[in-house]
Formats: sequence, structure tokens, C-alpha cells
Amino acid sequence: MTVRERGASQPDVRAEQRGQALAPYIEIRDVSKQFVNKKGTVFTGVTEIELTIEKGSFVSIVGPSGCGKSTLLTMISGLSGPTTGDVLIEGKSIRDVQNNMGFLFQKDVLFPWKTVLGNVESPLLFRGVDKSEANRRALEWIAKVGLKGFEHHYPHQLSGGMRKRVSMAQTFVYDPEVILMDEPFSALDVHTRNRMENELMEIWGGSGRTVVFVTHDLEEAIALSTHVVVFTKSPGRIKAVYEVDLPYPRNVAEIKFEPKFPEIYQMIWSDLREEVAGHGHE
Amino acid sequence: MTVRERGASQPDVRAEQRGQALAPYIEIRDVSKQFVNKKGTVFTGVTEIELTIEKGSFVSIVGPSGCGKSTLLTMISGLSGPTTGDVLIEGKSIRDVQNNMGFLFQKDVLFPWKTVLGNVESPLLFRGVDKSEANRRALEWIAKVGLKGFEHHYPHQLSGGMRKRVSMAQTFVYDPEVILMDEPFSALDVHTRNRMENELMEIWGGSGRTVVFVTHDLEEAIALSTHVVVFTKSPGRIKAVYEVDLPYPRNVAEIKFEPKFPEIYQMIWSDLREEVAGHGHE
Amino acid sequence: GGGTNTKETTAGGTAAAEKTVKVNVGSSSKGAVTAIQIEVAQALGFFKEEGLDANVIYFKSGTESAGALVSGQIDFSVNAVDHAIKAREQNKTLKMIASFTDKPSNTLLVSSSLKDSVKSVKDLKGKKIGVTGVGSGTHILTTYVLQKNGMTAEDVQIVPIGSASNFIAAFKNNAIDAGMVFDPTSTQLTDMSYTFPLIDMSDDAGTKQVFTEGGYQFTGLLTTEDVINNKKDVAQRMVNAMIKSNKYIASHKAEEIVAKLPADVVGKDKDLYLKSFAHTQPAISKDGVVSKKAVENNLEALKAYDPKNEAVKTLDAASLYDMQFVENSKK
Amino acid sequence: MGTSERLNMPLVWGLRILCSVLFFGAWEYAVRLGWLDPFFFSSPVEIYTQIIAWLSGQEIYYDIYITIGETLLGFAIGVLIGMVTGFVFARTPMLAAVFDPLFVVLNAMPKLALGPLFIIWFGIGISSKVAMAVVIVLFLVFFNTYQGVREVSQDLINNARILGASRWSVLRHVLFPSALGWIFSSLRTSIGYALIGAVVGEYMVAQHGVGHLIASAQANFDTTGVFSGLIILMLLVWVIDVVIQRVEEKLTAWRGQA
Amino acid sequence: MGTSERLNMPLVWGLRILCSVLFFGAWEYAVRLGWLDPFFFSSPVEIYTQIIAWLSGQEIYYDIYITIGETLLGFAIGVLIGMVTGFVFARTPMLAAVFDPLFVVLNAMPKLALGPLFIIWFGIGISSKVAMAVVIVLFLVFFNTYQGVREVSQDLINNARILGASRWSVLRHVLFPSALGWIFSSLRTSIGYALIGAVVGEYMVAQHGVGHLIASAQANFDTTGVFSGLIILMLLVWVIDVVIQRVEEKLTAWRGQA
Ligand SMILES: Nc1ncnc2c1ncn2[C@@H]1O[C@H](COP(=O)(O)OP(=O)(O)OP(=O)(O)O)[C@@H](O)[C@H]1O
Ligand SMILES: Nc1ncnc2c1ncn2[C@@H]1O[C@H](COP(=O)(O)OP(=O)(O)OP(=O)(O)O)[C@@H](O)[C@H]1O
Ligand SMILES: [Mg+2]
Ligand SMILES: [Mg+2]
Repeated sequence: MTVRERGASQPDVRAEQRGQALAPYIEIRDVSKQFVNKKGTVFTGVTEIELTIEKGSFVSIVGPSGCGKSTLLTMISGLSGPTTGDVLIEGKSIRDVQNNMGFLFQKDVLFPWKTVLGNVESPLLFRGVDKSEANRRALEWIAKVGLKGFEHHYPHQLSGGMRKRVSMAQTFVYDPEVILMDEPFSALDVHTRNRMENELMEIWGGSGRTVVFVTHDLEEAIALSTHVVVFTKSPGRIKAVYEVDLPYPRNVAEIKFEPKFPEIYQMIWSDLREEVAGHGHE
Repeated sequence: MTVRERGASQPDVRAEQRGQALAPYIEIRDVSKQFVNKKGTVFTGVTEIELTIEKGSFVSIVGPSGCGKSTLLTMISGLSGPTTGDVLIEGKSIRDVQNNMGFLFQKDVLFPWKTVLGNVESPLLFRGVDKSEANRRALEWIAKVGLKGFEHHYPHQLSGGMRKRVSMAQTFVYDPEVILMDEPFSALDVHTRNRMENELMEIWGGSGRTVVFVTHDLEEAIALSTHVVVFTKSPGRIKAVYEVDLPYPRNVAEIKFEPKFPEIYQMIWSDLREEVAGHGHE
Repeated sequence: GGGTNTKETTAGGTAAAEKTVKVNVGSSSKGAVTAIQIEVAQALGFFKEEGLDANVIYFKSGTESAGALVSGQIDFSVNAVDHAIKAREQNKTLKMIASFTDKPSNTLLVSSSLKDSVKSVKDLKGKKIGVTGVGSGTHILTTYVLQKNGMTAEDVQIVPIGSASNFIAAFKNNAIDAGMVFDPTSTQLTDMSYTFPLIDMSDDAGTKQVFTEGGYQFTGLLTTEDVINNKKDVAQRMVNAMIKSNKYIASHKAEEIVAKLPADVVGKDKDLYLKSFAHTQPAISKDGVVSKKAVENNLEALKAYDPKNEAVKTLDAASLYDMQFVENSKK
Repeated sequence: MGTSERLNMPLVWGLRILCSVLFFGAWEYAVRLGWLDPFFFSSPVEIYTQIIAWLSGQEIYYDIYITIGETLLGFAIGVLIGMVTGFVFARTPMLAAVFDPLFVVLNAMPKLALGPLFIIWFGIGISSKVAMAVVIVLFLVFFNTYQGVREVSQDLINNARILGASRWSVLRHVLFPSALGWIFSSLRTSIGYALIGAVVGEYMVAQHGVGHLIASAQANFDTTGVFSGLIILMLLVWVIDVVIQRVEEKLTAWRGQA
Repeated sequence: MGTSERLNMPLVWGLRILCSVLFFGAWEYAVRLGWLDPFFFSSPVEIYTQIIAWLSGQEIYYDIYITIGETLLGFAIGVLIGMVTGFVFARTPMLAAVFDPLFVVLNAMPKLALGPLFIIWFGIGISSKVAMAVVIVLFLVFFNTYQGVREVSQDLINNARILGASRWSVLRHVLFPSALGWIFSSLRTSIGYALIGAVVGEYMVAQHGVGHLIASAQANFDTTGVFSGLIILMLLVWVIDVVIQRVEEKLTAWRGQA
């Protein structure tokens, strides 16, 4: 396992074991994001972010609440640019939303005027997929997230966890190359969560897809990822990047019982603990 | 530990150890909730719910996603009536919102036009508390949830976890007698979560306050509660009610290491597992 | 100038001409007795006799109608000669080619509550007098009447009231003490005994109290120089039809004439229409001739109204009308 | 209203009829007792008689046809222009910044004063009335669409963009459904204004139409005619409004119970 | 607009001025070349001269004072009534169900036809113009408030109720701020309509006021006077609109960047 403190040069992460390419895919170069409110006060969301993500890797981001995890994802998605620095994909600076990206937002962003089916179909229809084909693929994904029978419900007729799952189907259905996920599973019961995690592993494992995953659950982060990025408390910086040296394919429910797991967990946790313990309530 | 299958008569839960009263406080009598959509199709959210909650108890509800946990809380809050059956507080049928209740919604329901301070103050001002007193108490709670320095931020300028914490402060600040909480801590990092859990224990422990708590984290449910209610999968019924026989005061982070804990966990989990495993993906 | 909307269609066997010509004629309201020639010609078929297919279009007021005439949307318009004067001030030439009313046919009415105190115009000092609008014919006449009685507009309060129906409301509300109005409003008001007439300029006697000699040109048929020069034939037929109306009106009793008019012209209250027509009838021109003296009186009144208006002072009365068609129709 | 179907409709109708009966009853009574002057207020019975008389004739149908034609045409064109400009402005802040004061100011222009220009540009036929209706409706729909689109949740737009929506798809699938409540609210107001536009146009110049009918009645002091014409207009608007509401209910079926 | 402050304001002004110059330039040019008849279109230079002449006199200020007074008074009363009824109707579905068609239909009534009634009820002074402005503004504000309140998130209302808000607090702290965007949108439209109402009232009957000035000019075929009057009105509306926008920006400062 490789541990790398922030500021050190980018590690030569080995992903050959899964037959993935090695080239830097997403590069985040000394990025910071500042928010200016109407009174002109400046608030720094994240700062000095330097991170390289290889094609095919699964990077989890952990850190205290409010440290800038969502802010970073938003910048990678191209929805909002960094204040300083640059975000590049395949060497090209991101100026707008990319076509090959999926983003599972932390917020609830389903289209309230579309049914479950309509919501899940929509990315396919936006992409010009044939209506009947879109329908077929959407129904398949609705079943995969356990919502068979709810195809014609509107979002306001669903529970919180069900809405989250519709969002998941909406993202996975068009099979994006880069998947950004912001706390996707926290509203799910343990079992559904496990199923979704395995589904994600399956989608990601087979191909060169790249995942950037935000979670508060360190176990989940380690279980899923090739790399875990630890953020400092707000204004967020990268504290360390850990490479998780566990073999794939992994069964998420079982991996905790790998002998190496507690060791990795302890290592990252001790690092993270400092950050999360430090904030608030002073 | 008492285990009681659904349909059995209400148990004689012992709460004397914490000096609480024994009288049934909230009674849910054979309640069901049906949703009728515009086409006239009927969907059953929950059914045959029969539950008595004593004053001063801490009841957790666990169950698969979409089983009707939020629906039940909404009915207890008085925001929406049951289709059949009756919900009573102190023997009186609930017809409207109660003044002594707090409800932490699953959704994000902060007032977007109010600052953090304004949001936290508002229940006090609604209740006619003096402006400066309201201010003082609100600031105190903002600090308790770790948001010192963000008093004048608007909700859209906060991260997901921060917004959740503002909601918490908004509920706790007016010290309601009954607190309904719908997955309050799932968006928080481990440490913040622990702090919030302990804060909750403190608020609840000292007095006759009653808490109904929805979570997907069985550990959390057991760690906090006097009773754990397990729901079946949709349409939700009560499968079993467990009394958690661990001593108070509890330190939430440590209680897992109590010798009795794994035993209780296994027992409830085996019950819950059947339900969560059963749904979807067929 | 227009010309575009005079469609010529063949209609065989007409006595007056081989072709039926379609013309657009503007008027202000169906029930206006000062424009009754149009309705009489329509009802009695005078237009048809002249080979005209007259399309009568109703405008909100004479101003809109005259504007449409200038822009060529219509070929003829029923207006007061004052509109021709005002258009001339804006460098547009409109000419009256036939007269409809050669007396002011306005009545100065006074609220019945003042019956005992107001015996002459002089008694109106300090009172509120309603006119239709600032600079309108009623306003000008009021000023002239005041001047003739040794007063000026400053001695009273002039209140623009707008449309006819507003006058009745204004008298009812006691918002005005007197008003310069024409039919059917004046008849209606007197009929309802809200008011009594102080000076009635519908007949010779009343007119002479104000304009000692030559009358006063009120309504008539206006057209543009373009029509006069380029559509002589159409203009001639129009004037012929109008003179037939004038002669018919002069030679028949009010009851007979009104009986010939359709219901939408007469309105719901037949009796009122008859009374107001009978009241206005003396003002209706018998031969359609516009006299120079009458138009000069108009200019006189305007000068009284606005002494600073240089354009009016130099204006030649004869340039505001053209009697060639009336002359021709006598032949 | 979208919510009305869940109300007790017979009761609603009962109350509507009760209120109408009370209103017209009081009116008739007041006229008969001489509290209201029938010259200005006519009376319900007379108005009723007049409307029946008109409806048994033929001309009124042509007048209605003309007026409704002008209204609907003006409404359709105005809504189209207003909606398109509203969308464009809401999504193009620069354009909005430059021209939005112009819209406010043009909206405030008393169209009555432009009568002569309308006649020059659009002639004395129905086009000038349609144009009058258009310029009135346009601004109302513009302002509501503009505001409606600006109130659309940026999060939903972001999601749509991530999901690959083109500008047009964002418009079609996010902005439009989201602003629908506002657009319909403005449609309900606009239909009234379209009618007012047409009627003002007919006041200005006309040969036919209900507005012309009212103007003629007014010139003849026929208050009964004026009110009868107004009531016919109002009934027409009511019918159109019911249609608009039905469409709205269809299009906003996704909404939850209030 | 709320967003304008983040735009490049000098550029916005530059474009505004450029467009105005082009527009007025083209107009002047067309008149000089004889493409437009000054009888109907006057010309920018003449209008400018007329406005300057008016402004160096005294009467115009009184006219402006009268018209603005009527407009603002009518606006204030109309907004108040419209907002209150809008809130009440939105929160009382039964009332709304019974009377909402009435509002649509009354809105569609050509107020011009009611002139005589306004005079009887309100006299020929400023009250009748204020009343005219009120009845026009009222409906616009009503419909937008009604819709704005109905669009308020039920979740926020629920939260407020749980937190102990009385009906009044819900109104004050949830419904009102939430509907604010809509209310302001309707205010911006309404101010124009209030002015139109006042001017229509002045057309109907008046001794003073800019509307009266325009009507008199129109009666004299004085197109320059008509346009000059209109431009003065529009400038006034523009000033009021800027004030409304400033207030809106203050009240909606909580909103994020679009
Ligand atoms: N629009 C904004 N204006 C001002 N500050 C903002 C804005 N958006 C985010 N922030 C601030 O930036 C910081 C990072 O926010 P972000 O949402 O990225 O946190 P996060 O790591 O995702 O937290 P969480 O785990 O709670 O979701 C927070 O302190 C937040 O207050
Ligand atoms: N307004 C509604 N109309 C129709 N169905 C509804 C409505 N609200 C909830 N439901 C249905 O009722 C069931 C229970 O929903 P509820 O929100 O109570 O679930 P939950 O137990 O809270 O789930 P989660 O853990 O995902 O939040 C779900 O199947 C949902 O689809
Ligand atoms: Mg976040
Ligand atoms: Mg829930």
C-alpha cells in the first residue's frame, strides 16, 4: 500500500492488475474554489487541490462535513469552474459539461414532472437513443435498483431511498465513462446498499470506467476503491492519498474480513480522525 | 431483552431505571395509510400499524427502503392523518400539528431566504420568545452543531451535512417534548455523527422527552434506543418490537464494545435481514 | 394618399353608372344625428343608385376617422370642418365636399338645480362647464359663446368630459353645472330633466344669438386632394348621394325618415332618437353647400379660443372646402 | 384550479349559483326600488331579455365570431411571442439586461394612444384588433415566462446538462415544465387581456364585433345593450378559461396533492 | 433584474445607448427621407424639442404630478387588494373554487365600457382615475400572488407548522418570501398597468394629467405632442421600475447566483 502526503509528486499508481491504462486521465492542478457572497466576503471552499486520477481507477474522497468534497466533484463535472488552477481531462482543460460523465448529486435532482420511467429514460432520449431501446434499457435499470412496479410513480410519490435509487438508475443507464458520486448510498438500508455497491463494482470493474466517489463511510470507501483521498477540514486541502492494495474483484460485504482490511482502515482512520475531530464545537 | 412479534399485546416496557413514567404516551392504533393517485389507483404505504410509545422512551424504526418509516413519522407529527385507524397522544386523537413536537425531516426543508441564524431562531420567534433570548439560544445551538462562523450564511451556501446540522439545531433549539427524526445523521461524517448522537442522548436522557428515530444503521439504532421497531418490506407492517436492555447513560461510540451488544445486534439483524433481503431485484 | 381601396366591379344595368364602385366611408357612430345623411343614403338606397357600394366604418371619434382618411385607409369621412382646419395646421389638406349641418347644433345646457339662478350666460361665472375635450368643437364654441357675452374662459371652469354618455353621469354626479353638448346627448339630458337649455344652436334663432350672420359649418363630408383630383367620378357620386339625403331630409317629416332607418341606427330608444333628430333637423343643410361665411365663422371662433394660433389667422376659408361636386350635382 | 377536482364540486356550484342569484337579485331589487337608476345600471331582467333577443337573432353570432376570432388570434400570437422572448431573455442575461427596461416601458405605454398608428399599419380590418390584442398579451406572458424560467431550480438544469441535454432539451424538459404553472397563470390573465385588446380595437374602429356592439349601444345610451354585450363577452371568456384550466390540469398531472 | 449587478454594467449601458441611438437615428432618417409621414410619426428631433419646451414651462410638472399621483395611489391600493385576496384565495381552496372564475371574468371586462359608472361612483376628479388603475392592477397582482402562493413548497410550510408557526407566521415567513419573485414580477407589470389605468381614466375625463395632455394633442392631430407625452410617461415608468428592482434586490438578497 502506498501512502502519499499532499504535495508529494504524483505516485506511479499500478493498475495493471486490472488491465487498465496508466495515463493520467483527470488532472486537478492546484485548484482552489472561492465563493464570493453579495456583500463581497470571500469564502474558500477548497484550496491547493492537486490530484491525478488514472483512467479506470476508483477514487473515494473522505473528509469532514463541509470540507469541499461536493465542491471538488462539481468542478470535475464542468458545471462550475475553479477560481484558480485548472481541471483537465485527457490533457484538455474542462470548460463545460462533458458528454461522457455521470454525476449522482448529493441533492435530490429528479425531474418532478417525469415518472420514474421518464426520469431514467431521459438521458438516453437526450442522447438520441431510439425511444423503444431507451424504454427497454430504462426498465432494465429500474429493475436493477429494485423499483419494479414503480415505473409510473412520480418522484413525490417515492420514499427518500427510492428517489436516490432512481437517480442511480438515471446515471447508470447511459453508461458514462466517468462517474461522479456524491454520498450515493447513505439513504439506503444495509442490504439495498450492498446490492448497489456490488452493482457499481460490476459496472466499473469490467471496463475502463473511472469513478470518483464521496462517502462518509470509510469502510465503504476502502471496500470499493483503488484510492482513498483524505481531505482536511474546511477550507479543504488534500491531506493524503492512499492506494488500497486489496485484490479485485471484491465482494463488498465480505472484504471487511480480509486480513489486510483492518490495518488499512486503522491507517486511514487515524489520519481522518485528526481532521474530523478537529472541527466545530471548539 | 423483550422480543415481541407484531400483533401480540403491548409489552409492559420497563423504563423505571431512568425514572420515566409508564403511561402510554403515543398510541398508534391499527393505522394504515393509503395513497390515491390522480388515476384513482390506491397504493398502501403502511398497514396494520399498532404501537404504543411510552413517555420518555427512545424508539428507533428500522426497515427496508420504502417500507413506510417516513409515512409513519408524518402521521405521528399530525401533518397528515391515517387512512384508517387512529394516532393518539395522551389519549387524544391527533387532528393537527402538535405544539410540543419536533420533526427532523428526511428532506431538506430549511427556509432558503433565512440565514443559518434566522433558520435556527425561527421556531423560538414563532413561539413568541423574546428576540434577544432567541438569538442567544440560537447561537448556542449553532455552536453545538459545529457551525460557528456560518451564522450569516444562507442554506444554499452550505454543504449537505451542514444543512442537516442546521435542521438539527432548528429542532433542538426549542426543546420539544416529542422529537421525530428521519435519518438525521446519515449525511454526516463519523465524528460529527458521534457528537450529534451524544448531544441527542444528553437532551433526551435528562428529561421525559420521547424520541422516535428512523435510521438505516442498526448499530446506531441499538446504541441509542430503548426500543427498536423492525418494519417488514413494503407495504410496511411492524414485524417486531425489541427492547434494548443496555444501561443508560450510554456512550454511543463505546457501547458497541458492551458484551451484550453483538448478541442484540445479531438477533435484530437476522429479523431485519429477511425483510431487506426480500425486496427488489427478483 | 389612397386609391388602393376603391375596387371597381362591374354590376350590369345600373342607371347611374355601368360600374359599381366600392368606397370606404368613415363615421363616428351609427346613432349620430349629425351624420345621418350616411344612414339615410344607406337605408334609402341612394348609394346604390349612384353605383356605390358604401362600406361604412365606425371610428372611436372624428379624429381617428380623419387620421384614417389622411393615411388613405378610407376615401371619405364624416367630420366637422374643424378637423380640416386642424389637419391643415399639421400640413395636411382635407376638404369638405358636402355639408351635413350648417349650424353648430350644439346646446348649452345648464343643470336644472340652477334654473332659478342662471338666466343668461353671464350667470355662469365661476361655474363648471363641461366640454367633450380640450380644443374640441364644444370647447371652441363654449369659449366663443363666453366671449360674445363679454367673458373669457378664465371666468368659468372648463371640464373636459369625454364621451356623450359621460355627460349624463357627470350631471348626475353634480360634477358639472353646465355643458356644451349635441344630440342625442342634449335631448337625452333635457328629456331626463337633469338640465334645461340656455342657448340652443340647433336652429336659426339660437345660432343667430352667437353667430350673427352666415351660420357655422359643423359636419360634412371630408376627403383628400388625392380623391378630388384622381377619383373625381367617385367623389361626384358620393356627393350626389349625400345631396339626395339632404333633400330627402328637408322634404320629409322626422317620423317618416326615422321609420325608414334600421334598428341598429335608431337604437333601443326610438322615441329618444326621434326627438333628437327632430331637434337637430333645423341644422341640417338643405343643399349640401358649404358657405364661405360659415367657415369664416368657424375660424373666428377658433381665434377666440386660441388667440396665439398664427396659422388660423392666415388661413383662407375657401381652401377648406371644394364645392365643385355640389355644383355639378345641381346640373 | 388544479385542486378543484378534489373539492366538493356540487357544493362549489351551489355556492356559485347562490352568489349569482343573490347578486343579480339585489341588483334587480335595487333598480325596482329606485336605489339604482336603470339609465346607468339597466336591470338583470332587461339584460336577460336583451341577450335572449340577440341570441334568437343571427347577427350576434357573427359579432361573436369576429370578436372571438380576433381574441384567439391575438392571444395565440401574443402568447407565442411572449413565451419565446421570455425564454430567450431568461437564458440570456446580457440580452435581458439591455432590453428588459424596454419591455417594462413598452408595457406601460397606453396602447389607446397608438390607435392611429395601428390603423395605418394594420388597416381597419381585423388585423388592427388582433395587433392590439397581441401587444397587450405579449408583455404579460413575457414577464411571467421570464420570471418562471428564472425561478427554475438550477440543480435540475445542472442535472439535465450532465445527463446530456442540449439547450433545446433543457428548454423542453426542464424549463418549460418547471415554468408551466407560471405560464398558465399568465394565460388565464392574458385571455382576458386579449379580449380587452380586441374590444379596444373595435372601439377604435370597426364594422362588426361585440366591442362595436357595445360602443354603439353606449353611443345610444342603451345601458342594457352595454351590459348585455359585456355579459356575452364574460361568458365567452369563462368558456375559454375552463378550456385553459383543463389543459393545465392535464399538463400538471404530475403535481402532488396540495 | 436581480442578476444585472454581476453583468458588465458599462457594457449594458453602452448597448442600451447604442440601440437607442440606432433606433432614433433610423426614425429621424426615415422621416427626413419621406419614408415615414411626420403627420403620423412626428420625428425624434421634433419630439425632443417639444419635451424640452414642456420641461422649461411649468404646467407639465403639474400634469406629471397628477398622473404619477393617480398611478401610485392606484398601484398601491390595487397591489394591496390583489395581494391580500391572492393570499386568502390560495390558502382557502373553497373560496378560490367558488370565486376564481369570477376573477378571470372580471379581469376580462373592458373597463372602458364602464366609464359612466366610474364617473357616477367616483366623480370626475382623480378618484375615478385611481379607481381605474386599481381595477386593472388588482387582477394582475391577484393572479400572480395566487399562483405564487400555490407554488410554495408544501415541505417548507410543513416545517414551519411543526416549528410552531401560526397562520400569520406561515404567511409572513414562508408564503410571502417564497412568492416574492412572483409578486415582484407582477409589480413590474402592474406599474405599467396602473399608469395605463390612470391614463385611460384621463382619456375618459380629465382637466389635468399627462394622459389628458396626450388626448388633447391627439384631438389636434399633434403627433409630436402625443409622442412627447408618451415618452414622458415611459420615462416615469422607467424610474419607478428601477426603484421596484432595487427593492426586489434587497428583499431577495438570499438568492444564489443564477
Ligand atoms: N455557493 C456557495 N457559496 C458559499 N459557500 C459555499 C457555497 N457552496 C459551498 N460553500 C462552502 O464550501 C464548503 C464546502 O462545501 P461542500 O458542499 O463542498 O462540502 P462537502 O465536503 O460536500 O460537505 P458534506 O459532506 O457536508 O456534503 C462549505 O463550507 C460550504 O459552506
Ligand atoms: N404521496 C405519496 N403518494 C404515493 N405513494 C407514496 C407517497 N408517499 C409515499 N409513498 C409510498 O409509500 C411508501 C413508503 O414511503 P416512505 O417514504 O414512508 O418510506 P421510508 O420507509 O421512509 O423509505 P426510505 O427509507 O427510503 O426513506 C413508498 O413505497 C412510497 O412509494
Ligand atoms: Mg457534499
Ligand atoms: Mg423515509
